[in-house]
Amino acid sequence: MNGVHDFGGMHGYGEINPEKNEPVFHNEWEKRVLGLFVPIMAASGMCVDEFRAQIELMGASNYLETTYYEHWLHAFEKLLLISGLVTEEELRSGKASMVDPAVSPPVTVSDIPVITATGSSARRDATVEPKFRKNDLVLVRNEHPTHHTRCPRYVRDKIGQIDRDHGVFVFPDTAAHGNGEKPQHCYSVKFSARELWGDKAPEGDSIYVDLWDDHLILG
Amino acid sequence: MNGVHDFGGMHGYGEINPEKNEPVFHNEWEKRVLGLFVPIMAASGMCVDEFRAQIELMGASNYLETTYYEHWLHAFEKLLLISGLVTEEELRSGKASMVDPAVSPPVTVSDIPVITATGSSARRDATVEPKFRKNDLVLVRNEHPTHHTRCPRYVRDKIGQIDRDHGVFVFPDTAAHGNGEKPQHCYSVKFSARELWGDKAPEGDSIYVDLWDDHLILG
Amino acid sequence: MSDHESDHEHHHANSRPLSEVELRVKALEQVLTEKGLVDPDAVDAIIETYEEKVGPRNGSRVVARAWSDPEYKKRLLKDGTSAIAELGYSGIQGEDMVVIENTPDVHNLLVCTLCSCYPWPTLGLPPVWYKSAPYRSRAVSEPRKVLEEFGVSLPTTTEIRVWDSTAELRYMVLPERPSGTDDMDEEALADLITRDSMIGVERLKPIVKGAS
Amino acid sequence: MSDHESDHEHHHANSRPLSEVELRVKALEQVLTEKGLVDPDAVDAIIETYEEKVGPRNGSRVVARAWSDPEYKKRLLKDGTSAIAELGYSGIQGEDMVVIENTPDVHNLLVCTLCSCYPWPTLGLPPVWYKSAPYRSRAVSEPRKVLEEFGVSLPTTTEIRVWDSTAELRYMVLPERPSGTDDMDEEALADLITRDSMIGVERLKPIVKGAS
Repeated sequence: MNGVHDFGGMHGYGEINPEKNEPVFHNEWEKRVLGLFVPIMAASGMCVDEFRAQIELMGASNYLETTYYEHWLHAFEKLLLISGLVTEEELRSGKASMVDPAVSPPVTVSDIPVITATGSSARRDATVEPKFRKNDLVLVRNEHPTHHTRCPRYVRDKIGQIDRDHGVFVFPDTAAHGNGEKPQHCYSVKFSARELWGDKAPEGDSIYVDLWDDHLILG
Repeated sequence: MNGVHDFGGMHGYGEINPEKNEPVFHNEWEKRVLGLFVPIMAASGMCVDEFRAQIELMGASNYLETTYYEHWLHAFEKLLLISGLVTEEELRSGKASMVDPAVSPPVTVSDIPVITATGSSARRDATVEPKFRKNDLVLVRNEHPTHHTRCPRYVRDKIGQIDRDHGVFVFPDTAAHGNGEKPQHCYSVKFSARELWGDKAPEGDSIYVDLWDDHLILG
Repeated sequence: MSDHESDHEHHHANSRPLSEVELRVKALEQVLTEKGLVDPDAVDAIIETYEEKVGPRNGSRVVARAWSDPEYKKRLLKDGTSAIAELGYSGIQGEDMVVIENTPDVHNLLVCTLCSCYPWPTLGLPPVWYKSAPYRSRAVSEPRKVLEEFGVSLPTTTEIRVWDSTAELRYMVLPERPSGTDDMDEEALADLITRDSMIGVERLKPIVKGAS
Repeated sequence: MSDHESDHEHHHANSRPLSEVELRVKALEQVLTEKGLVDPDAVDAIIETYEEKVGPRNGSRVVARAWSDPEYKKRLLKDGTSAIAELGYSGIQGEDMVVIENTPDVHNLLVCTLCSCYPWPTLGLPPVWYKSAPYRSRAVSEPRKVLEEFGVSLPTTTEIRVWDSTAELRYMVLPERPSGTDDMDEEALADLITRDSMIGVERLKPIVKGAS
C-alpha cells in the first residue's frame, strides 16, 4: 500500500538528532513489548509480514505520532484479535475471560537461547528458477497495490540493475495476507541516484533495494 | 516538497463519507477564518503560493490531524509573523503591543463586492513563447524539490500529452518563495491511467494535471 | 456540541480541543483589528457573501443556460471565464474557469490532490469530503471506486477523465442534460442541477413523466 | 520522568500520555499469561538477551577479525551469515546477513525506509534515530546531507551506496581499517569500532601515535 510508512524520499520530517549515549530502552514498557514479540508470534502463528502489514494499517497520523514499540504493541493486539486468542474486552480489562484448553505450551526460558540464536529465516529451499541474472537491467513494475508490499514507491517504474541474487525467499506481498509464501528469487537491485531522484543527484551515487521476481520485468 | 499533503494515489485514508445536508460552516470560528483571508492577504502582501507553502510546512501529523480552516489559520499566523506585522506574543495574548503607523488602510465593507467578484488572477499578459503545442508528448521532469511545487509526485517521470495551453501564468514553484513570478505557459497535460497506475488501471481512463513549462520536457 | 460537529473533518478522535482554535482565531482577529489591519465589518461582509450569496445555485444557472442556449454552451466550453461572467459570476477562486462537458461516452470528475482548489463563484465553498484525505488521495488513482461510493456505477466503455486542479484554473463539469426535460425552462432545469453533478460525483437521473 | 524521556521518539508534543500505553502493555501481558500463552520469565529472558548480551560489540568483533584475518574477510564478504556465525552471532533479525565493504572510493550506508530492519545479532537493537522518519525518509534521497549531519563530509569522488533493507537480508558495513592501527590486536581493534561505523554514518578516524 502507498502509505505514510513508505518514507523513502519524503520531505518535511526535519533533522535526525541522534541521542548521545542512548540507552537500549527508554522505558520499562518498551522492554516488555520487545520481550513479547517471540512468545506472541509463536502463540499466534503469525509471520513477520502479517505483523508489518498491521503496522501499516494503523492510520497515517496514528503511525506518525507513535513510537516504534507502540507500533509493535498495536500489531500484537491486532494479530491476537484476528487469531481469536484474545477479545477486545480482555485487552481492555487485562483479565482473561476464558482459558482455551487447546493452546500449545508457551515459549519458556529454556527455549530463549535457541530461539534468539536461530530466528526464523525467510529463505526457502524450494528450487525456483531465477528470472534474472547479475547485471541484467530490470524495470520495477508500476504497481500500486492496496495490500502490503515490500516494493517501496520510490523505485516503481524505475530501471535498475541486478547486483546480486540472494536466493529464494518468501514473498511478503502474498505471505502478509495469508496468500501463500510464493517462494521466489530476491535480488539486490542497484539504482543510480539520478534514475530515482533526477539530474541534481550526484552522478556516481546509487541506492540498492531488495526486490523479488514478481516486482520486476526485464528492462 | 514531497510532503503528506501530496495525497494523489495514497492509500489508507479510508472511505469518503459525504455529510448529508452539510452546512457551509460547522463553527463560528470557521467563518471568521474564511472572512480573514482577503484582509490578511491584502495586509501582508503575500500571495496564495506563499500561503500554500506555509500549509505544507505544518508538519505531517499536524497537517493530517487538523481541518482545512485550521490549515488556513496556521498559514495566516506564519505569514503575519514572517511579514513582521504581528509577534508571537501578540498572537498569544490577543493584544497589540504596538500599532505600526505606516500600514495601509484595511479592506473595508465597501471593497468586498469588488474584491470577491474580481479576485486576483494568476494569468499574466507577458509575451512568453510556449515550449509545447497541443498533442505534444511531454515527460514530466523527475524533480524532487524541497520547496513548494505544484507538480504532484504521482506524475513525475511520467509521459503525458498536452491537451490544451491555458496561456501564461505565474509559476508557483518560484513565487511561493519570493523568487519571482517567472510567468510561463501552463498546460493541461493528459496522462493515461495506465501510465500513472500500471496495467491494472482501466484502459481508456485518464487524468488531466495542470503543469508549467518548467515541469516538462519533450517526451 | 459544535465541537462534536467539527469532527467531520477529523480523521482521529484525539484531535485538539476546538476551544484552543477558537482562542487563536479570536486573538488573531483582535490583534489585527487593533492594529488597523483588519476591519471586522469587512470580515462579516465576506462571510455573508459566501454563506448566503455565492453557492452551487450559480453553477446550476450556468448549466441550465448552456442546456437551453447552444450558442451560450459553445462560448462556455471555449472560454468558461467570460461565459460565466455573462451571468454575473466571477472572482475569487474562479478567476480563470474551464468548463468540461460530460457526454454519453465521457464522464469528468474534479479533484485537487495538493490542497482543495474549487470553483467558488459557481459552486460556493467546497464541502468537507472534497477537502478530505480520502477523496483527494483516491480520486486520481481509483475514480471508479470513488464514484461507486457516491452511487455512480459507470460501464468500462465510459471514459473517465479526472481533472486535478494543480494550477489556478478552476474546473466545472457541465453535466449531461437528462432525458425527459425537453419542455423545461431554465429555472426548472436549474432546480434539477446539483452541486455534486458539477463536481462529477453524480449523474443526473432522467425525468420520468408522471413520477412524483 | 520516564514519560519525558520517551519523547525522543515523538515528533510532536501532543502525543498520548504514556500511562495509557503502559496500561495496554500490562493488560496484554497479563491476559496472555493467564491464558498460558506467555511465560513472563521467558519475556524477561529475551529482554536480558537484548539489553545485556547482544549489542554492537558483536559486530565490532566481526570487523576486527576481518581486519586481522584476510581469509576470514573473504568468507565474510562472500557469505556473511556463516562467517558471522563462526564467531557465535546468529539468529533473530540476522538470519541472512550481507556484509558490504567500505573502501577509499566507496562508502556504504544502511537504512530501512519501510520499517526499521536492522542486524540485531551483530549491532543489537536499533537506536531511535535509525527508526525515525527523518532518517528513513532522507537516507535514500539525500545521503550526503544525512552524512553531514553526522559529521561525515565525503568528496564527490567517493561513491555512496545506500542499502535499503526491504527484504529479510540484514546488512552490515565493514568499515575501512584506519591508518595507525597496524600493530593492534583484535581486541584493541574491536575497541575502535563503533556501531555508527557499521551502519555507515561514521568514518573511523586514523590513529595518531602519541595522541592521548
